[in-house]
Order: sequence, then C-alpha cells, then structure tokens
Amino acid sequence: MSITYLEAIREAQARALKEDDRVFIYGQDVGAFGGAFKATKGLAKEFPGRVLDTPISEDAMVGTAIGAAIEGMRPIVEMQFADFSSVALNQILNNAGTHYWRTNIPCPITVRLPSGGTKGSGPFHSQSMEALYAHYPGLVVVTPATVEDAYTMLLDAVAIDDPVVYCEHKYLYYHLKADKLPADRLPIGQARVARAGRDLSIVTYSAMLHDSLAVAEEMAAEGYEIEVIDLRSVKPLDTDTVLASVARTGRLLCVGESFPWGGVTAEVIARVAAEGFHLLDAAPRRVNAKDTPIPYHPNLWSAHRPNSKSIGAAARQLLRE
Amino acid sequence: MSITYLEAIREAQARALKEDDRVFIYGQDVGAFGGAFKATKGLAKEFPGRVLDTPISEDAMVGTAIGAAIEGMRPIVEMQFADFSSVALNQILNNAGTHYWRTNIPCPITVRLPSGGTKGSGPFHSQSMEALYAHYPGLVVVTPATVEDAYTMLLDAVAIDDPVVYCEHKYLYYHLKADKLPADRLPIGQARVARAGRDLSIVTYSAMLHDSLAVAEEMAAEGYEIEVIDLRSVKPLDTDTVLASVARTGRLLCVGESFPWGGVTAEVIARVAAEGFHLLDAAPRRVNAKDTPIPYHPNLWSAHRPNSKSIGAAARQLLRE
Amino acid sequence: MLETAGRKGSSASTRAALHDRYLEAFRWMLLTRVFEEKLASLYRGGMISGGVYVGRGQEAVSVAGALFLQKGDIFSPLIRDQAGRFAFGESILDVARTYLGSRQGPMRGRDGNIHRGRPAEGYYAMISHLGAMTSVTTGALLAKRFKGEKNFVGLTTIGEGGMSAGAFHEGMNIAAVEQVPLVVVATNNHYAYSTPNEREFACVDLAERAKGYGFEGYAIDGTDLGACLETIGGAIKRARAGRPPQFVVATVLRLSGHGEHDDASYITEEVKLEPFARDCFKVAEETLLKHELADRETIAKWRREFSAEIEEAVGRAQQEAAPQGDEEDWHAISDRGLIDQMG
Amino acid sequence: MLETAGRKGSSASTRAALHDRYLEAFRWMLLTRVFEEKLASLYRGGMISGGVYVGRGQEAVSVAGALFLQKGDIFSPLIRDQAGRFAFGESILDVARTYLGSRQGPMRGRDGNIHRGRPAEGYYAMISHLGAMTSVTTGALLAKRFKGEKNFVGLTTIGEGGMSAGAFHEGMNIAAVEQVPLVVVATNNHYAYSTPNEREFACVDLAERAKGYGFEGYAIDGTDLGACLETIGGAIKRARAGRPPQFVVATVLRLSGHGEHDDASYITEEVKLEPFARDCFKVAEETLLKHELADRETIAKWRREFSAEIEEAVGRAQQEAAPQGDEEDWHAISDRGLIDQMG
Ligand SMILES: Cc1ncc(C[n+]2csc(CCOP(=O)(O)OP(=O)(O)O)c2C)c(N)n1
Ligand SMILES: Cc1ncc(C[n+]2csc(CCOP(=O)(O)OP(=O)(O)O)c2C)c(N)n1
Ligand SMILES: [Mg+2]
Ligand SMILES: [Mg+2]
Repeated sequence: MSITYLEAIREAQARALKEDDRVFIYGQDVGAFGGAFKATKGLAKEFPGRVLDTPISEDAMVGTAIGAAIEGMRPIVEMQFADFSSVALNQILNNAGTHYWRTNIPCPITVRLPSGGTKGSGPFHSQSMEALYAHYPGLVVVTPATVEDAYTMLLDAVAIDDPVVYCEHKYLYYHLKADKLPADRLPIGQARVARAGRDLSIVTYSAMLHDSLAVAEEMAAEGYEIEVIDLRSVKPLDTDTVLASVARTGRLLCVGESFPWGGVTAEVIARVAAEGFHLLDAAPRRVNAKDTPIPYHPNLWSAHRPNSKSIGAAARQLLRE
Repeated sequence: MSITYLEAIREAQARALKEDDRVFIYGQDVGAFGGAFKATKGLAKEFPGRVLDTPISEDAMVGTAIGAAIEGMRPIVEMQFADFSSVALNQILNNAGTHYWRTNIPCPITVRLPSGGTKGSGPFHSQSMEALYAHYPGLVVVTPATVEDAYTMLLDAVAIDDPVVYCEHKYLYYHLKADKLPADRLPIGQARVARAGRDLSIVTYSAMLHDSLAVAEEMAAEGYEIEVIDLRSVKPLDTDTVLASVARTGRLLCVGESFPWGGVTAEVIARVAAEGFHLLDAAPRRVNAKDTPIPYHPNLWSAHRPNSKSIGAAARQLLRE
Repeated sequence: MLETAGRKGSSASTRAALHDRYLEAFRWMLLTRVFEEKLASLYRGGMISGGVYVGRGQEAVSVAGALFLQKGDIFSPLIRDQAGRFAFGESILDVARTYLGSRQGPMRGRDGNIHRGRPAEGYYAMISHLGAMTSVTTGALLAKRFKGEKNFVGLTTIGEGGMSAGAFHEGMNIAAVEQVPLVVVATNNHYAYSTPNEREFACVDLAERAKGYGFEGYAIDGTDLGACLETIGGAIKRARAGRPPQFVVATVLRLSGHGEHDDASYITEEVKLEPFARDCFKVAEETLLKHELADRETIAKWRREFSAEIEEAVGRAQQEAAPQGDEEDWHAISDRGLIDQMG
Repeated sequence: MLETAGRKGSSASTRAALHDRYLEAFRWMLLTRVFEEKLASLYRGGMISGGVYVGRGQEAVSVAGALFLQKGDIFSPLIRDQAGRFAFGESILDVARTYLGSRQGPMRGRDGNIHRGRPAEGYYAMISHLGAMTSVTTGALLAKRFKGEKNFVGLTTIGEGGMSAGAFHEGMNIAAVEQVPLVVVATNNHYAYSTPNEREFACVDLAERAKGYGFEGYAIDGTDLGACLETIGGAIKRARAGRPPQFVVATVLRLSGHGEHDDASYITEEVKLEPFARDCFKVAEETLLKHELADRETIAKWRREFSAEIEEAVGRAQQEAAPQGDEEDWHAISDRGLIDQMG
C-alpha cells in the first residue's frame, strides 16, 4: 500500500471525525463532492451531517467555526485555495487569534489552506500565506512537508485548544507518497533534521523541503554535506533545532516559497543572527520567490519560485564565502 | 505658527485636492465631519463633491478606489483605523497590488491607515499592519515619523502611479509639531539618519523613532553616541542607508511597534545579516511589541509596546557585547 | 404600538394592555441610563481610558431582545446594548471593572469598555469589526445543534451602518442556509458615527433585506418599548419554535454622540423633531406612570438604589489593583507547549 | 465580422417578434460555443496549463449584456462570460494567446485563461476572489462621473454562488449609495462548483435582493435569448438614462463541469429535466430556424468560418514565443525609482 500527502490529509480527517464527536468539516464543496482537491472524499457519506458544504463566504465560514469552537466543537474549515483566505483573514486574526487571550476561553479551530504554487495556477491560486498568519499573535501555523507530517500534524491541529492555520501544499498532494501512515509523531513545534550534514544548513519548510533535499543530494556528489532542516511549523518556530544545526555547519541558507519581503526566511535569519551570531562563519542567505504576483505561465512560474537551480546557486555561493 | 502631524496630513490632502483634479477622498465620516481624527477637517466644504462619506464597507471602499484609479483618478481612502483594513486587505493585496503587473495599467490609490497604539485603545484600534502589506508584491508602504514626512510623503503617495499604503501613527497626531510645512522633501525610498552616532545603529520607523531618539539622547549622557535611522518607507526599504550606518557603528538594533514574528525588524536584520554580515561587531537585536493582542489597559499597553526602557536595555546590552 | 391601545386612567384592563414584562424591561433601561450617565461623567472626569459608547435612545430595542433569552441561549451584543447586557445577566461590577480596567474584570484589563463578554455563559465578547459576530453567533447555534441541545436561540445585534459590512451579509446568508434559530436585531439610529442614512444605503426599507436572505422580517418603532417587547419577543419565540431566522429592524435616533467624545453637532434639529427621535426611556416612563404601574417616587427610588449600587461597584473597581505588565504571562495561546520562543 | 441582418425568406411579422439583435447575439453565442469546444479539446489534449472554464448554457445571458455596451462603457465579466467578452469586442487572438500563455497576449503569460482584460478599453480583468469586481466597476463609473463623461454605463456579472460573498454585498450597496449607472447581471446556474442552491442561499428569489439594495430588479429565464436581450438591454437603457442601478437575475443550468476537469456527476438527472436546463444555444438556434432568420446551412457555414478563424488564432498563438523568466523584469510596481532592492 502507498499513501499520498493528499490521502494522508483525508485519512487524518476521517480519523478525527471518527474519534472525536466534536469534529466537523466546513467548506465549499467538501460534502458529497469531496472537496476541490478531494481531501474530504467520501467523508460526507461516512460521517453524515458532519461534513458540510458552505456558501462562498470565507469570512462567515471561519466566523461560524469560531462560534462552534467556543461552544466546544472542533471545526476544520477548508479554504478552497489558501488565496481565498484573504477574505477570512479578519476572522482568523482578530477573532480566533484574540479570543483566548481576551476571554480565557480557547477557540480550537483548524483552518486548512491549500497553499503554494502549481503549474498554470496563476496569481490567485498559488499563494503561500503563512507569514500573514504567523505575524499576528494567537495562532499556530503549521506547514507539513511530508506525508507523515500531513497526517499527524492535522490530527494535532484538531486536538490542540488553539486556532491552527494548517498550510498544506498543493504541489505535494500527488507528488509525495509514503508506504504507510505513521504510527507515532513528532510534536508540533519541533523542527526535524531531514538530512544531516556539516557544511551548510538549509532551513526550509513545505514543498521547498524537497527542492532543498534535491540540491543537497546533487551537491553530495560534489562532496558537500548539506544539512536540511524542515521547520514543520513556522509558529512556533523551533529556533533551537535551527541554532544547533548552524552550530554544526556555520552556514545558513533559508529557503521559502513565499514573497521575499519578510516572512519565514526573514524571521529565521533574524533569530539566528540575534541568537547564533557567533555560530555563523559566513553571511546567512535567503532564497525566496520573486517580488511579483505568481505567474500563470509555467516558464514564468518556475522562474518565480525558488528551484533547485537558484537554491543550488545560493548554496554554492555561500560555501565559497 | 506650528503645525501638528495630523494637520500636516490634512494640509497635504488639501493641497493634493487643490492641485490635482483627479484626487478625491473616500472614507467613513471623512466628509462634513472631517474624519474620526479630523484629518479631513473642512475639506468637504472646501472641495465640494470630492470628499465623500462611505458606508462601512472597507472592501468596497478600496474596490471603488481601484476602479476609479484605473480610470485615471487619484483616490485617497481613509480607513477609520488601520485595524479595519483587515477586511479590505484582499482588495489591497490581490486587486490593487497585482493590477499593474497583470495588465500594465497602474492603479494609483493611496490607502491611509491610522495606525499604532494609543492609551486605552485595545486590540482593535491599535494595530500596525505595515508587515502584512509589505510582504505582498505591488505595493509601496510608507510609515512617516515626522510632521515633514507626513506631509511630503502623502503628497508623494498621491502622485506616484502605484498603490501606496500610508501608515500614519495616531500617537503622533497631536504629539508631534513642526514650525512649518517643509519646502522640500526626501523622496520615498530613502531612509534618513535622524541622529548621527558611531556606537550603535538603531533602525526604526514611525512612532518608535521618537522613543529611540529619546533613548539615544538619554544614553548620550552616559557617553554613547547612538545613530538613529528612520526608515520612512518600509517598502521600498533603503538597505543602503542602513548598511552605511552599520558600517559606521558595527552594531544594529531594530525597533518596531508591531508584533514580534516577522515584520519590518526581521526584514531589516535579515538584509543586514545577508549583505552586511562583516560590518557587524555583535549580534543584531530586535525590540518589538509582545506576541499578544494589544492590551486595553494603559499599564499593559505600555508594557506591550517597546518603550524607552526596553529599547534602552537592549541598546545597553548590545553595547556590552 | 402600545399607545395604539391608547388607554389611560388605570385599571386592571389597561395595565393588561402593557406587555407583562414592560416594567421589568423598564427597570433595566433605568439601570442602563443611570449607569451610562455615570460612565459619561467618569469619562468627562478623565477617569476612563479609551472611549465610552452609550445606548441612549435605544435601550428599549436592546433590552427587548435579551429579556427573553434564557440559560443555554447565546447573546452577542454590540456597543449600544448595555440594557440588553444587563437583562441577559451581566453584573454591574463586570461593567465597572471593564471600563476601569480592573484585573478582576472579565477581560482582566486586556480589553476594555464595551468589548467584553463571558462566552462560557453564552454572553459573547464582540470584536470591533462590524458584522463579524453574526456568523460567530450562527456557529454557536450550529454547535448546540450538533451537541443535541434543544430549545435554544441566539440573538445578535447590528446597527444600520454595520449592515453594509460584507461580514454581516455573509453571516445572515449562512445563518439562513443553516436554518439556525437566530434572531438578528438591527437598529437604524439614522447615523453611523456622523454618516447619515443617505450615505449608508439606498433602499427604502432595511427590513426588506430579510426576504433576500430567507429570514422573516419585521420593522418596528424602537422608541416604543411595548412594540419592541412584542415583536422581538415574538421573533425569539418563533426562532425557538423552529421558524426560519428572524430579522427585526427598529427605528430610533441615536440620542448621544457616537461616543462621549463626540458632540454630535451633525445631527440636525430637523431630525430631532422626527417621531423616531423620541426618547424610548421617557416614553416608557410616561407609559408606566399613565398606567400607574409605577409612580414617580418609586422610579426615583429605583434610580437612587441603582445609583448606589453603581457607585459601590465603581468605587470597588477603582480600588482594585490595576493589571501590571510584569504580572502578565504575555501568551496569546493556551497550549503552553506551543508557545513560540521569540528571540 | 457580424452579418447583423442575415434575413431571407421569412415573413416580416414573425421576424419582428424577435429582438432586432437576436441574430447578432446568436452569432456571438455560436462563436463562443465553437471556441469553447476547441478550448476543451486543447485542455483534454494537455495543451493548456491550468483550468478551462466555459460558459455553456449561459451564453445568452452573457451576450445579452455586452451587446448593448458601447465605447466608454465598462465591462467587468467573470469566468462564464466568453460570449459577452466577444460581444464587447475581445478578439479571438487575445483569447487564444491568453489560454496558451503567449507573451503577446494581453496578459503576457503573467495571468491566464479567463483572468484577462484590457482595462484601458473599459474591459476589466477580473481577480478570482468573487464579488471583488462589483465595487471596482462602481469605482470606474464614479471616476467617469468625476471626469464629466456622459452617457456611460458599467456592467458586471456574478454567479449565484458569488452573491454570498461579502465583497459582492458591499459592492452592491455602495453602487446604490453612489447611484452610479451600474447593471449587475447575476446568473443562477444552480451550482457553485458542486454546491447546489440549497447550500448557497435560503431565500425564495434572488432577484428579491435588488430591493434591499435599492436596485431595480428583474428575474428572467436565461435560456431564452429574447428575454435576455429584452430585459438586460432594457436594464442597460434604464441605467444609461439615469435610473437607479439595475439587477437582473437569470436562471439557467450550468451545462458543463465547473471546469473542464470536472465531470459534474453531481448534477442530477432530475435537474436536467427542469425547464431551466434547456440549452439556450439550441433554443436560440431553433428559434432562428423557425423564424427563418437563418437556415441550417448558413449556421453550419458560420460554424466553419468561426472554426477556421479560431484554428488560425490558436495555431498562431501556439507558435508565438512563450514568455521566459530571464526576459521578465520581475517588478510589480510601475515606478522604477520605488523598486525595493531585495537582498
Ligand atoms: C468594519 C468596521 N469598520 C469601521 C468601524 C468603526 N466604527 C465603529 S462604530 C461605527 C459606526 C457604526 O454605525 P452603526 O452600525 O449604525 O451603529 P451605531 O454606532 O449607530 O449604533 C464605525 C464606523 C468598525 N467598528 N468596523
Ligand atoms: C472568494 C472566493 N472563494 C472561492 C472561490 C473559488 N471558486 C471559484 S468559482 C467558484 C464557484 C462559483 O459559483 P458561482 O458564483 O455560482 O458561479 P458559477 O461557477 O456557477 O458560474 C468557487 C467556489 C473564489 N473564486 N472566490
Ligand atoms: Mg447607526
Ligand atoms: Mg453558479
């Protein structure tokens, strides 16, 4: 048997629905249709009345989930694309994100954001929005990069008492497979050394993990041992694991798929520069997408996002310094 | 004569309305009432039909401005508080921010965000949202910290062909005065050395400039020469001026009023670490607000935001390293 | 609607013409009036940080909803709903503590003035963004249905200004799709801050929007407590009985500034002569006197009693320790294992 | 390109029963049908990146609006509006180039498929977020009023699904407040992607919402080209003449998947028997034949001609250079002096 990243998301939801009465799924086309990407395939039938199609009302979808969560439910909201969460952002940041702090009553919603670029998807179906959500207080923001994490982190997201923005990468949906669902898990908040090395640390997350691993593999042939850290969650961000890696390698390259101003890569570098300055043997570097909307044409799209060429070039340059 | 930061904003708008037929002002209570903060006081009378009250519809206010801008107008949209722009964010990021790149037709809107904390304003009337807007492509994001900049940068914002998010700080409205309106201007995109020094660079913007200057002044008595850089615009961000300052001082402290994850301070440190690593004699540091919503109670509020105590402590620590 | 029954010179029969909770409602209105006068005076005295927003002129609409709510119901009020908040069970002390920033208040000084609630008791704490609470209330009702609760309703309020917000529209529509027992009470007080109706909407009758959502809709005179009790009470009854969501639009004039900082000089003398500009409180008081349900002394006595309670609560809150930055843990999430360790 | 008056052989009286632009409209519908069939086949052949969204079943509604627009008007269409786009003046080559990502297309490969426009010509380029274009169109009209232009209107479209979006509500309301000459044409094709009307809204009649906004509202059978021309044409005329904003809701069935990737197996056989499930194209074709405004051969000839034009445009677009990353300047703002110099 083999299971894709997408199937892992489905299975995690099936299990959450099965094991916890408080769980329901709320989103456009998630019911009988099984979701635009089929992440809820079959669930409406298996769990009647608990997987509900919604109107095209992202603000109200999240608002409804918030009210239900305050009353003790564990809603999972599926955005059809992360990009459309821009119209739900107010409820996520200002309502869900502030509720526990203001009232002492937690607001355990999970908002699933099908994120990231795929060929031909263009400016409004490709975005990675983790930075907007992580900047504001009160939210946990996770970015699973593996089938295993897609599964366990979604179960964790539902289980924890705080609002979680779960950024699932659309490119990984079908491209990533595992033999089976994991039996145990690394908790949210811990980064993972995805590949050990001693010459350079690439710190990354989500789909960029795989481009980074490819670069590490490719450069291994050139004799470099590149360590690759998968952040797994960008908030909380596991600074300790990153610092430990930089302590080993002395060199830091951060790779993210989102826009270049701010965001995860800036935050990681700012932390390492502040807390691990003396660990660094060379200037840390970032590779991000370009500072334009995400292009439709595959040629432009692959030039816009970081890729093994641009990551490799940055890594080589860093190793020369 | 003396003129406040708030009056400078009013005067800039008056001048823009006077000199450019294409300008109109759009926002809640901006008409006869003159705006919640009186930034448009008297303008509706002086410029009949060009200063229009809107319904409570931030999305549509910006959408309307976008359509008008595409047709060649120069709308200024006033948000009643920056915090409410969360419900206009989609139009700002995805419509205004992408329009020129997608269609080659510019979208010259100016969105005024009364930003930042003031005593007793609480979680929803105190936010600084520059990081959300700067992260996305296609926008210019300015953060005037002086009366002069409030004036000239608003005029510039209206004049330039791109969408500008103009973050005006509510605390400065009445607290800041100048003798007169400036005759000339520093262009958007250039940072300013607000105070020269050679021991430490504090890089900051908006209201935090003044807390930082106070710290510099205070520490001057202790014999430290602290340089203070006012970024003025956070996008474009004037890396060169920051690097030149760090080259002089070897030490970098970034101060921002927004939340600690990501944002302007992370971006500045990431740039300096990447481009000016060897200029640094010590680990760069940040002082931000705390990672919770902005508290209502003045005691909590003043502990939440950076202040001369926390900035001073970070500066002293940095100078010891 | 009450005057319609037009009776004076009291007798059992004329009293019967009054809604049986009229007096009770009036007392909440009185308490609100007295308390909000106190808050305004504290504000003028510089004793309150931030703003004070009062419900003067719309106490009748506000109280009329909350009065019919019971344990297990959800109440999501907004800034002009002090009367409803009291009727729903909020204590005087909670109000005082929140306005004065006591750490012992329900918001512990973290949030202030009208941004308070006790969600565990079904009393929701609004965020400022208008319209946002409509869907939140809907979600609470959905949860109750999921949990198998019975006989519950939810009530939330909105101003005519907030009705322009996209969030309000989405919330109304989704409530109707979910057919939850929701009552939405809108108050058209003719202004959103300084903005008059002409620049807020262009329809003839806001209650007309009910139909477009699949709500049952009613328009009432918000200066008439009897009409408010009758219609809003009826709406709550219908929602509880499983009818579609209910929408009531009450017409009044805001008899104050937007907040206490605002002298409302933009409200024209003309509009103040409109029938909707009557003070619901005075109308109710006169009605009570006329029907001899209370005499002036009794009302004056109540006022004194309320005043004393308020003074006590305010005094107590003022004496309580203010929150201190160094006693806060400064964490916005509840799971201590998931706190981001910032640099 | 259009033979507006193809009339032969039929009697004046029957012909007169048809709207005088019926034939012209039909030809745009035909062009659309032929082109969208081509696009679907290119999609199946893997020649198109991303999605293909067609307007099958709603060409009549779409064309009926755009046909009455003139230079100086604003047209803000959505994904099912290929017919309207053609009628507004979009070239076949623009469509082909955008779908095939040619750098010579109006979007230069930066945006694709249906996300295109030529704003300088009043033809707006939608963003995906449903509802967002309603206020944008309003703003364009406001600008024209500011600039002293006369006699203009704007037309934008929406699906019944998009009507749930907050942005749509705000856009409708603000258009009514501004009293701009806006026509909003909504098409209820009974599904938003897979979601049926029951989970989209709970009102009896979406056209009812017009009143709640202060629009003039009309409900029409979207399978009837004549009705569409009549009512939407009338709405445009009224808007142009200074009447309040106009709202037309047309009822149809979406005769395709949501996109070409979707087999729409969720559309029940039952619903396909409903009167609104008729194919507006076939209905129009039969009407033309019946009224002898065109015979089968003529239509077949047009189809061949369109087909040839399309093949040529597609062939040309396919041959054109694709955009290349290293030829882009990668700047999203126009002012070169304000470009952020990233690290
Ligand atoms: C989305 C949003 N935009 C702006 C504001 C600022 N604001 C607070 S109250 C108010 C006026 C509200 O008017 P209305 O809804 O009629 O209520 P009223 O004050 O008249 O009771 C405004 C504009 C807000 N709270 N939310
Ligand atoms: C705000 C927003 N949410 C979600 C989507 C994704 N989406 C694209 S089309 C569509 C269905 C639209 O339904 P409707 O408005 O009825 O138009 P139709 O496709 O039926 O023509 C959805 C959900 C979107 N474009 N915008
Ligand atoms: Mg009002
Ligand atoms: Mg539809």
